[in-house]
Amino acid sequence: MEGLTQLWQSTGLSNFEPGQAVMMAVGFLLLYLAIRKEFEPLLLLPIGFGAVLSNIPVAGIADEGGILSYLYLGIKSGVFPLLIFMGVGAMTDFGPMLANPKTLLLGAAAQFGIFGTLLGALALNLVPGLNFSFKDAAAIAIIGGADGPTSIYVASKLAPDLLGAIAVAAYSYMALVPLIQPPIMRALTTEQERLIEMAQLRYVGRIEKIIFPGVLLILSAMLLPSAAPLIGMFCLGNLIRESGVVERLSKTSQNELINIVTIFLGLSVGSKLSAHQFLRPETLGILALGALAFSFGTASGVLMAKLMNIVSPTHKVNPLIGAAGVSAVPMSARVANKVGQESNPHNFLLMHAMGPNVAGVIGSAVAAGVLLALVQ
Amino acid sequence: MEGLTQLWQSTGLSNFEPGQAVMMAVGFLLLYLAIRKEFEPLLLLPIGFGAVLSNIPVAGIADEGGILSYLYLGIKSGVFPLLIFMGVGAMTDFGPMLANPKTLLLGAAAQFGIFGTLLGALALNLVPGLNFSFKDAAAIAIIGGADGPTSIYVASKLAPDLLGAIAVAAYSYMALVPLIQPPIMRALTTEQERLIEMAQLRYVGRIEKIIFPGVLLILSAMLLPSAAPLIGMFCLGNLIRESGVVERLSKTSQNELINIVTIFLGLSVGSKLSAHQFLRPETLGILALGALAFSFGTASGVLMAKLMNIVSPTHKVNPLIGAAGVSAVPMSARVANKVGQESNPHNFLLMHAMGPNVAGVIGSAVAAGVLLALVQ
Amino acid sequence: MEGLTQLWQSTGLSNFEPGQAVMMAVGFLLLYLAIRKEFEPLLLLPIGFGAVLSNIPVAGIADEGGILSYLYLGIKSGVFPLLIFMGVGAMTDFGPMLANPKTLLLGAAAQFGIFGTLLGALALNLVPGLNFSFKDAAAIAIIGGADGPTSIYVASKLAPDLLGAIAVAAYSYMALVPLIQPPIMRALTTEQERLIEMAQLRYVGRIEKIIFPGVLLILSAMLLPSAAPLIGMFCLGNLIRESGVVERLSKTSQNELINIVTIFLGLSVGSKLSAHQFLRPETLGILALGALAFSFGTASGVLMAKLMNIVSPTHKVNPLIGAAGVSAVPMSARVANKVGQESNPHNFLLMHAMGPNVAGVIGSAVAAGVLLALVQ
Amino acid sequence: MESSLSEFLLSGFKLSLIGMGIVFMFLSLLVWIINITSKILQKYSLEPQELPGYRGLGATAESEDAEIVAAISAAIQWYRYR
Amino acid sequence: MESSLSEFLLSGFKLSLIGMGIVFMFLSLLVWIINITSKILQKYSLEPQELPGYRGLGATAESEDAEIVAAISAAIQWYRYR
Amino acid sequence: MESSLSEFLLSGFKLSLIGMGIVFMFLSLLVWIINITSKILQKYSLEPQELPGYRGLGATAESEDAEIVAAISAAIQWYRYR
Ligand code: NA
Ligand code: NA
Ligand code: NA
Repeated sequence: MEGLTQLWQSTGLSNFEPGQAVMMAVGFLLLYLAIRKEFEPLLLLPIGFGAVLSNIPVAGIADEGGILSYLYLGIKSGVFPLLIFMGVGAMTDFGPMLANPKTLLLGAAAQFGIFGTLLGALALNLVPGLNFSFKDAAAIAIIGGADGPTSIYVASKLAPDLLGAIAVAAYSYMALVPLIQPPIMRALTTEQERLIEMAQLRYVGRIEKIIFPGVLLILSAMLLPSAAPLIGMFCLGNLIRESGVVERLSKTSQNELINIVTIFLGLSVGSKLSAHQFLRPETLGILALGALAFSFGTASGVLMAKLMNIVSPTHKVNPLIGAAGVSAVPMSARVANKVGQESNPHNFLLMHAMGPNVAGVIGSAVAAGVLLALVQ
Repeated sequence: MEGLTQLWQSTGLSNFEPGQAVMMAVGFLLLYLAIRKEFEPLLLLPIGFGAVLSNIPVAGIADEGGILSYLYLGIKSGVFPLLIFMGVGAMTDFGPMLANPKTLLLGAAAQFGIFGTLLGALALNLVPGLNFSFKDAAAIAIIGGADGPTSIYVASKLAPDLLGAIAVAAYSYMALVPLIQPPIMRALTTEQERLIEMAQLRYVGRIEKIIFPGVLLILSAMLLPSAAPLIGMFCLGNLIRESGVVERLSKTSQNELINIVTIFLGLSVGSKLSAHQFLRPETLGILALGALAFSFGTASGVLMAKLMNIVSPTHKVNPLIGAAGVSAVPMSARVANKVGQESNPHNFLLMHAMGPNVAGVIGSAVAAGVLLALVQ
Repeated sequence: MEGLTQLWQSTGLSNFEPGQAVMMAVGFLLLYLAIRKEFEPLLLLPIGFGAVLSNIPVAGIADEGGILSYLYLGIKSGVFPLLIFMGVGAMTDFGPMLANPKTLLLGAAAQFGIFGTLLGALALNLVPGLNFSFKDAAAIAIIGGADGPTSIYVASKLAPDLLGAIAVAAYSYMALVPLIQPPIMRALTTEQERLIEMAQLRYVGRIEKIIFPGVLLILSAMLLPSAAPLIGMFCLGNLIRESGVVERLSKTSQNELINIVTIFLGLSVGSKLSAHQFLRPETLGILALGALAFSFGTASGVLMAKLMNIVSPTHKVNPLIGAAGVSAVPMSARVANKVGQESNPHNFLLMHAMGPNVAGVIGSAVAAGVLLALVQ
Repeated sequence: MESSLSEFLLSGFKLSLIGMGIVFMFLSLLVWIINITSKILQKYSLEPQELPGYRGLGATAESEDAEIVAAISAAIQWYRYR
Repeated sequence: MESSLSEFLLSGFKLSLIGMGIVFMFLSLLVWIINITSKILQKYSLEPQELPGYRGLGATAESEDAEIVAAISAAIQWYRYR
Repeated sequence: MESSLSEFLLSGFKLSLIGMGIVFMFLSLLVWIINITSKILQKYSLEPQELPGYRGLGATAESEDAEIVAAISAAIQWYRYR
């Protein structure tokens, strides 16, 4: 019966560590949120499943030689988040932003969420038991960018230990955008402001759309090369889309390639959800900061819009679309539209909110570049 | 004319070893079986072609630095068979099995094929010239699971040298299921048994289908973590399918991703069909054992069904569907249906046979886990 | 303000080297050609973008650890060009060639372009400042094969330093086929010859089409194993297509797989367009030789057709289809058709030109094999 | 590894016994859990069960047709993969 | 890294200032370039601009509908990716 | 590698001769094999050959149309890949 003993010793039950059980529960919680609550299921489903898989005792699925350890190389090298960013670029229509470029400033303002979170993370060192280095704080701050691949990319460079917690916080709060944003938006605007109807967007031609990714890339190369990998891959995807001459590459970037990488990326992120990396007071701090980051970014965007209306009162901007500057495409643009329609059901803000929405993606990539350049 | 001599010395003709010529012929035989006889063409076509390519003299396509040596890393790491398993999970409907869970026992019984083969392989050491280690025997035994990726996964861990022969045997016998199974099924059943009509399957709801992969994974994590990579990736694919919230990931898993990996996996398996690994008496032993394995598994499944009818005579099971317990999805379920219709053309057993069919996949993954845990 | 200084030192502006600026301009020129002039956009768009990305100062996107350095491993290992070749094989219909096999000789003749270029490259050593080794000359010569993946494969083996320039030259001249070929075709043929109508092609059965890739592979294995990786993967793709039993693999090879690899291959090629590798007099030499190669190959194909008409005057060949022997599928076949219709609008040469066209692909793979075998 | 063949076979026999034991235990446990789960779901009416339990043999030809179509499409889904 | 927390926070504050400065500078520059580009393209009539500049508030309900359809399809394109 | 340029060119010339020889030999062999294969297949009537050999110049306009459609679709298949 030596075989049976050997078998019992090889079971999960006899080897379970409490932390692993808790982390498997966390994984199932993420699966529940993804499936039942439809919290960003494209990412949270693979992340949750990866968390379950990697915490199975003995199996070592995330240990060296396990499948998740191989998939994780795609994050470590930066390849997966950058390919996702390329695919997102291929799905992005810059038209609404090009039609009304001043909405870019809303996308800029919302990045206050990032730097506010940075300060918050540094301040949390006051709390006994929490200990965030400057790099940690910078990686956490990017959650405020409301941009999954950017968060993962920055975290993998600055604080790989926190990668799991940061990605979970980033995607969870993105899913919570419809809950977090509206109260802040209502609190900071008057009924009159929420009723502002915006001028219809002008027509944006094909050449403008083709030129834009090139211009954006040059600007980033000149001023902020540390943001060039992110912005470059994003621009590549967008150029593939807008050029009109490589339709098959565009279709593949937006579908099969991004889908395959999403599965692998999600599983790999999940593989970083181990007990000793996640079950720490720091994780609670990260989750608290994430809520702060989104709220702060939302408020900054709305207030910026109000400021713009004071500075140039001719073409008024509905301040609700400022909230879309956090990016979280297209959820926050939908939220802006919905809150606007509460006041006037015939006021369609969705298209107008897409401008700050995609500007927010650029804004957070720029902020990521600053952090990558200055925090070492 | 030094150049001409150099060229002649670089031709295949002047470098052909007899073994390579034979193995190229084996490769072409596999291509013939795949294309003309439609023997599991999705796998046997790339495997056959890989065998031809890797036995071309001088070219070194399977040697270090050749394309097949790079593709083989996907097998060595376990990534390719596990991704195939994920795709198969995304193609699997557990509905019929959940509607009639006792068919799981048929899937369990059919795994006698695996352990019968294990004993057979060990016994073959009696034959002079044959020499199977315990690991070899375990790797060969999994052929009885009638499950390609499981066989490849286990062989790559326990007996990489036999990988080529094992994969060829597994897929060939799966293709031969319509020839191997019916005589055994007819011999072990009475006409009356073959006429048994089964109650229509109950409706299985979405929540049951979503919960099942989680339950299966937890059970495997608790009891048999060595099976967790296989069962885990299978459950991931199935959850992606049933969750209903990640349609695009489901589509990609079932199509492009599994197709790409199938091409690569097949070529890599073919690259292990070298003369010194394949042209050995052991290969003949493996082929003989493969036929035994399938026959034994089929018989066990049918007999188990008869036993179940004796134990609980109220809801009778048509013993023909016991043969589907070997898995070989969906071929053996079709065979059960066809043999049943020979007796009564209006008896549709296909859906009922899908239960033991997918149960057989779980059963052989469990058996694989046992072997991986206990054979080192 | 230490931070600001640090930031300024991290900008691209303060770090730009003149060579990088020039190479970024080259990248944008390629993008312009790809998008505006539709010069082989599937490849030149990613190549151009890769050139821009890899020349961004500080970012190091093509340096070790950057995303392009990882993607480049796919070229270094030979995997990417071979997978493209597989996909091209899956897109190729050998029917027209099998129906009229003597057109293979036109595909052979056009390879004079390769060897003429080889001599040209060696002779260019006479020009002071130019310095081509034998390996360099061989890698450059393959441009004359008018076959992108073959050029990239050979260059990655023989002269990785020249890879960028060679790929750019190969794809640019392929795009210029409609400009380069017609004057040569008109100069070398009489009006009477251009009016030749060709007999309708015979029906080619499925078995012939299935057998052909096997025959081609055996011949290459026997005679020229150094060409076996290229020809083998090409034949695999074609067999997947023609076998008719693995439709889903065929579809994936022709679409998603080749699209994904095309993006990665293009970016990786672009990453070799660095200033010190490209801004050399050698590059001018390569560009000059490329034009020569295409012209020479075109002329050889046309003259071969005329020779064949002298030798066997019964079934005359329209010499215009000889120009399609350079491959550049399907552009040069279209050119042959168009020039023929200038003389007689009812003379449809397209199908007839597809024979030499695909023969040219085989021809240049054979020539590549010779060079890989004899030049070390 | 054992030196003599009989020991070798004995080990194999023990492994087979243990192996089949585990397989049956595992799948039987699964049967039990599936039944439990199904009952719990029905009890709390968490989902509309078209008709709980077996529907009996009197199913019409029409539903048989629908069933067979479903079965075939499920089977075709597999596309001969395994 | 600084030893005392206040120095730590001061560094963070400086970084935030620089960071937001860069973000605004970068995106403002982009606004300026987009405006310039648009003007140049219009000047040389490089592309037919359906109606240069804003069309005013008098847009009909119909075009609103078209707009909302376009917006939704753009949004759906994103498929919740970020 | 040779030291003087003329030796260098001579090697290149030899290589070109050998190379073109091989290319022609290889493709000629292929012509021969294709012809043989086609004859064998016809002999054993392994497949229905719509009309063995050439059909002559008298093909109708209709079949020309079909041919051109086939040619174009074959060409489009290539999607400018090479
Ligand atoms: Na953002
Ligand atoms: Na099985
Ligand atoms: Na060619």
